[in-house]
Amino acid sequence: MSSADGPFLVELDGVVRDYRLPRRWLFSPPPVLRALDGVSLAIRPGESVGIVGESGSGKSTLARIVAGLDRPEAGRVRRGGCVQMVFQDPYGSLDPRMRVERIVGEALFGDPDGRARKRERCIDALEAVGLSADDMRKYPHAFSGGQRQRIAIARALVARPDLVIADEPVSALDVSVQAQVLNLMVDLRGRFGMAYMLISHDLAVIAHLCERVAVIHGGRIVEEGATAAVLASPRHQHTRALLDAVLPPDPQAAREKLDRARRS
Amino acid sequence: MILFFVRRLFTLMLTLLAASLVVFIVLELLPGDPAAVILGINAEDDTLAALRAEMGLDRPVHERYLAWVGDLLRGRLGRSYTYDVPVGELIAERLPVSLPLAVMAMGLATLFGIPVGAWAAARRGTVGDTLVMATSQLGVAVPNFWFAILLILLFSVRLGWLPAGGFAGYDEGLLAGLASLLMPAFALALPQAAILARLTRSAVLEALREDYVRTARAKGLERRRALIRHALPNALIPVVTVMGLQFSFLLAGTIIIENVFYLPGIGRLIFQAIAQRDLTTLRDLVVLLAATVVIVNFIVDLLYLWLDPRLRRGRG
Amino acid sequence: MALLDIAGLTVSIDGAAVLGPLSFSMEPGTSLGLVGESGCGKSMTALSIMGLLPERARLAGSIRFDGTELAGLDDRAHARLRGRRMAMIFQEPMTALNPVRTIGDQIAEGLLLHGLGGGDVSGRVADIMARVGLPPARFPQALYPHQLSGGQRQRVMIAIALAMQPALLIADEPTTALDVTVQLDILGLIRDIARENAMALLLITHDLGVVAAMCERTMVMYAGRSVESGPTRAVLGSPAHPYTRGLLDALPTGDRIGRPLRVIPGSVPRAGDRVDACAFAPRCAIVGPVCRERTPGFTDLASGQTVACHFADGAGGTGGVGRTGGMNGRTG
Amino acid sequence: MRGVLDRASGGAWHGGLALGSMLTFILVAAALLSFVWTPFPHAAMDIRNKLAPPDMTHWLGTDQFGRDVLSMMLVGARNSILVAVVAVVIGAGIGIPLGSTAAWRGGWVDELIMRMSDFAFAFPALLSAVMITAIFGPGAVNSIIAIGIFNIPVFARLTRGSSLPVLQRDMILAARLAGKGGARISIEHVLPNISAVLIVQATIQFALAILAEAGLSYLGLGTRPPEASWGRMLNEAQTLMVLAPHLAIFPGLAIVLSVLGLNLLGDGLRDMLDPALRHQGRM
Repeated sequence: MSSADGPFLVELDGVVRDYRLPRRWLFSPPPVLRALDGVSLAIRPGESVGIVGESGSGKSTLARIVAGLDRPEAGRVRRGGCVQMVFQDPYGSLDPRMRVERIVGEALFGDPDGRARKRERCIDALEAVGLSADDMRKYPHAFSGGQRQRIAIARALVARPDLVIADEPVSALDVSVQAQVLNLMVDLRGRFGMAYMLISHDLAVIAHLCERVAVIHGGRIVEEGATAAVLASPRHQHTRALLDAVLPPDPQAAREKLDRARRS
Repeated sequence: MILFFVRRLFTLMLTLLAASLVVFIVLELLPGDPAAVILGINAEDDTLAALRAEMGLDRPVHERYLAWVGDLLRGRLGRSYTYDVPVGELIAERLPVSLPLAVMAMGLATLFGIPVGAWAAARRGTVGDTLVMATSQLGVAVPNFWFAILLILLFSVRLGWLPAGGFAGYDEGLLAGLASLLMPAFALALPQAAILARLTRSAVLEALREDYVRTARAKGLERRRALIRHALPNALIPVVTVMGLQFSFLLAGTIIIENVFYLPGIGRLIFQAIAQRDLTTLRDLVVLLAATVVIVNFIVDLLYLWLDPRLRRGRG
Repeated sequence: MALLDIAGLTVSIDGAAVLGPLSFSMEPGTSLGLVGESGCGKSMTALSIMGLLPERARLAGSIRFDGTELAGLDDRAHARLRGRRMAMIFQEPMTALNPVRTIGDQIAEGLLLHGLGGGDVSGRVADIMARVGLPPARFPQALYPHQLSGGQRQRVMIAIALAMQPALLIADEPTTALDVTVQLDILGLIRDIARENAMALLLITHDLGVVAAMCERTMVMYAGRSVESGPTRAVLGSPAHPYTRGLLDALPTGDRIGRPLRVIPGSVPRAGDRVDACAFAPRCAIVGPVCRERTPGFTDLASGQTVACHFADGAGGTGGVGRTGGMNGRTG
Repeated sequence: MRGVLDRASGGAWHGGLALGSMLTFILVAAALLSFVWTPFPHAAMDIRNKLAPPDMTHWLGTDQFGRDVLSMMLVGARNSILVAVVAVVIGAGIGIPLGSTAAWRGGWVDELIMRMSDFAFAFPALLSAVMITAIFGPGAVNSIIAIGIFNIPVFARLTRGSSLPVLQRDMILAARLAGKGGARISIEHVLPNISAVLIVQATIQFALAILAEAGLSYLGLGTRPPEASWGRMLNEAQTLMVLAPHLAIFPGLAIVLSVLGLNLLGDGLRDMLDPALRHQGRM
């Protein structure tokens, strides 16, 4: 399950994805919403790339295309390795009718390993995210939001992925639990060496985990580069707007930001 | 918005076309030769053949179907075997019974069901609510024909206030005619009113959980006013859907109820057409009923537009 | 006299305590931020004041607003104050407006209800809409909510609240559901409107940056109680409670890339799991035996903070010189 | 106060569930009992004893042929259950796969299945049942088919409607990512999550099927003699209403109590299986 030929794990070239909306007149062509408009992006093995954008920017569509859950209208997608996902909502992403063992084991569907071996791998994955073998028999409702997100990460981990796509993995969690999950993600990368594609609206979260960031706006990548550089000297107007919108927990600085925004 | 209309009209046509096709094919499958039914078992072979030719039964199936649909579209209905009169006349004769019956039943169901359901929702958990819910639970469970029998036992047999059956006609005034439809309409309306009451109650309770009701209350509306002005208009959307479906149940119910009360209506006509294998009549009636249901559902769609601005697309 | 004075407020649902005991007060025209994570009782506090608690909830204690005791007030009397003297903006602009009524109608409703429109309700609505950034030329009153974006709907919500010029404006996570680039516009609008009309602002949020920008005073809540309150500058600048400190430390900031964040272990307790002890004890870094035996009282610090921690006196190195206050220590 | 809270939060339904289970149990027990014991053979006539009011020998009286009403009603219960069970099995067996397919595939498959069910709804169900029995002849088997066919769109629509929100959840993406196909995902993820709704609907359709069977038999299109049927008993009772009202009362009561029991059971199950519905109303 190592990365395939070429230096890139995933390579997107000029990817376009349209969604057809209901037509407004009987014979008029249906209006088209262009979710992705010529996106090119490449992720190397072991690299962490952040995708930042607001709702409707196309970031979730991008995630699905990279994961192979959706096909582009135009452009090329090359994938060389196992891709797994972690989702935003720790309640909707785990089937409430399944025990943890089946939930985590689902990612091994189609894997040639035997039953006992699969079970061992599930336990390993659960232990890697800080849960225990005892939790295998429980249902999701027995866990808190943060623990559920750990289960979701274990599910992604068990298939030994080369790339984990995390779509807003902490935005539904309590502030005090967010840091636990972010730390876990950093820790797992150190131990298993997989690449991350982290999707978020929160630049601070991305800055914490990713060395490279792409800013997506209106279906296009408007700025891309090393995270530190982009944060320090944003070039695109939208990146600046995103940075300006972050309010620091410091009354003086936060008020000045708000005042500036009111005047402009 | 216009698109919405056109689409609905299109599906409406398609449904009617499919309905006519199904009715035609199904009745084609019916064992027995209509000509033989008319002439009886002892008919000579050549008279049979002559009648078959006259009725067009010797033509290929698709030709007969097209001829029938063509006639229907021009408003020409067939001729009843058993009564030997045009089906149109039969219907015209019976409509003054069935139409007021259906309208009265639907009206009664609506006038009772919706206000009672909203009332119960407003008083959720009180004795009144529990009583309404228990009564409606019973109302849903009572077969309308049995309820009709009970009504006859009470009001005709015991009290002698209303006729036990039959239709007096409108010769002695509109009221006298409607009086003989009163019990049948009640019997038809009971289960529908019960269903509407339950549905309205749960739809209102559901709407009460919505954020906008809390917004309204935050503005200073009391519980009851928020219920009437904000929850109810939204709750009516699912209620209207069900009313459209109920109309079709109501039509079916008239077949039974008109039989219980010996009312000379469309429902009884259908029943007799089946019993007497009167194909032309049956075929035309079923398509007409299907058309009525489809048109009522179209009206329901129009009501949607009125109730739910989200369907009126576009700004302004 | 205080505009709002809450004393010993508790709320329970089906016998399980979900809020309190809680005490605080607000002067007219001031701003207070309620901060905390999910389930800590922020929204319950707002709904208690508004009289919009779920039917099954039971309220005890005292809420004095504008000289009127709200606890135990019947719905009719409470409704006369709601909208007129106190208004509320909710989190979800997509669901908080009635989908089948026009926005003009929904803004006017409160005016008509409280008899405030004067002769020209429609003109008044147009004025209010212009004030919240929905100019009549582009936003006719006949629009329906589904024809507006999330930010525009939140402006309508603000217009509804503003219409009757209440003395108290409660905003419950008003920008959480919005995009970050819209957030500043909406926050600024709320702040300016509260200032211009001398309204007291009670802002509920989980975002420390939002309180920092918006509120003079801050109250941090955990498991249904206040753990720390005081001037925002002091609470965020030199947090005295280990929970407040933990929240600030857990925020990912750009200057700590790659290094582990300091975490608060464990998770927020579920409502009803509360015991007579410090609720934060299981997750606390400086926990001692006393924390599991008694609920801490309030300690007033020289910096103006009031802290509910057994180790508030110097233990956290915040520099505040403490004196011990009573169980019912107030802030305000 | 505890009592008031209970009632407001659905406590009253537990009473409903108990009553519903009891009535349903009685219905099933009566049907089973009829296989091994009835007070009299249900088709045995005793002309000398005709139209007898309820007494110690004939607990519920006799009809115009002197047949024992109670015996006929016990056998009628068996008949009602049989018709209803098979009709619901037909409706659910075909409707649930259709609805699942429509929800999963979307597009024209969805459109086609839903238009077909619209179409089935456009025909008044009972009218169509009347037509089917008219064509294929009256009898229990034909009324089962007729009622079953009209259960199909009910289950198809319900399955589709409740599947769609489940399919929107991220757990479905996770399953697709693991390489699972539509049918497998429907069976493993979607159906278990909507089973509560389907079970509740099944009890309601069961009740409706009993009503429909009674209606058809009342019109003389359902179960044929000598099998006993509550609907036909009512038909025969109507002409004798003045002479022997008991003939009209008891079979009707049997229908009402059976349908009531099943509906209460359905409502109770819904409240029990769906915690979200337990606490209705925010105000």
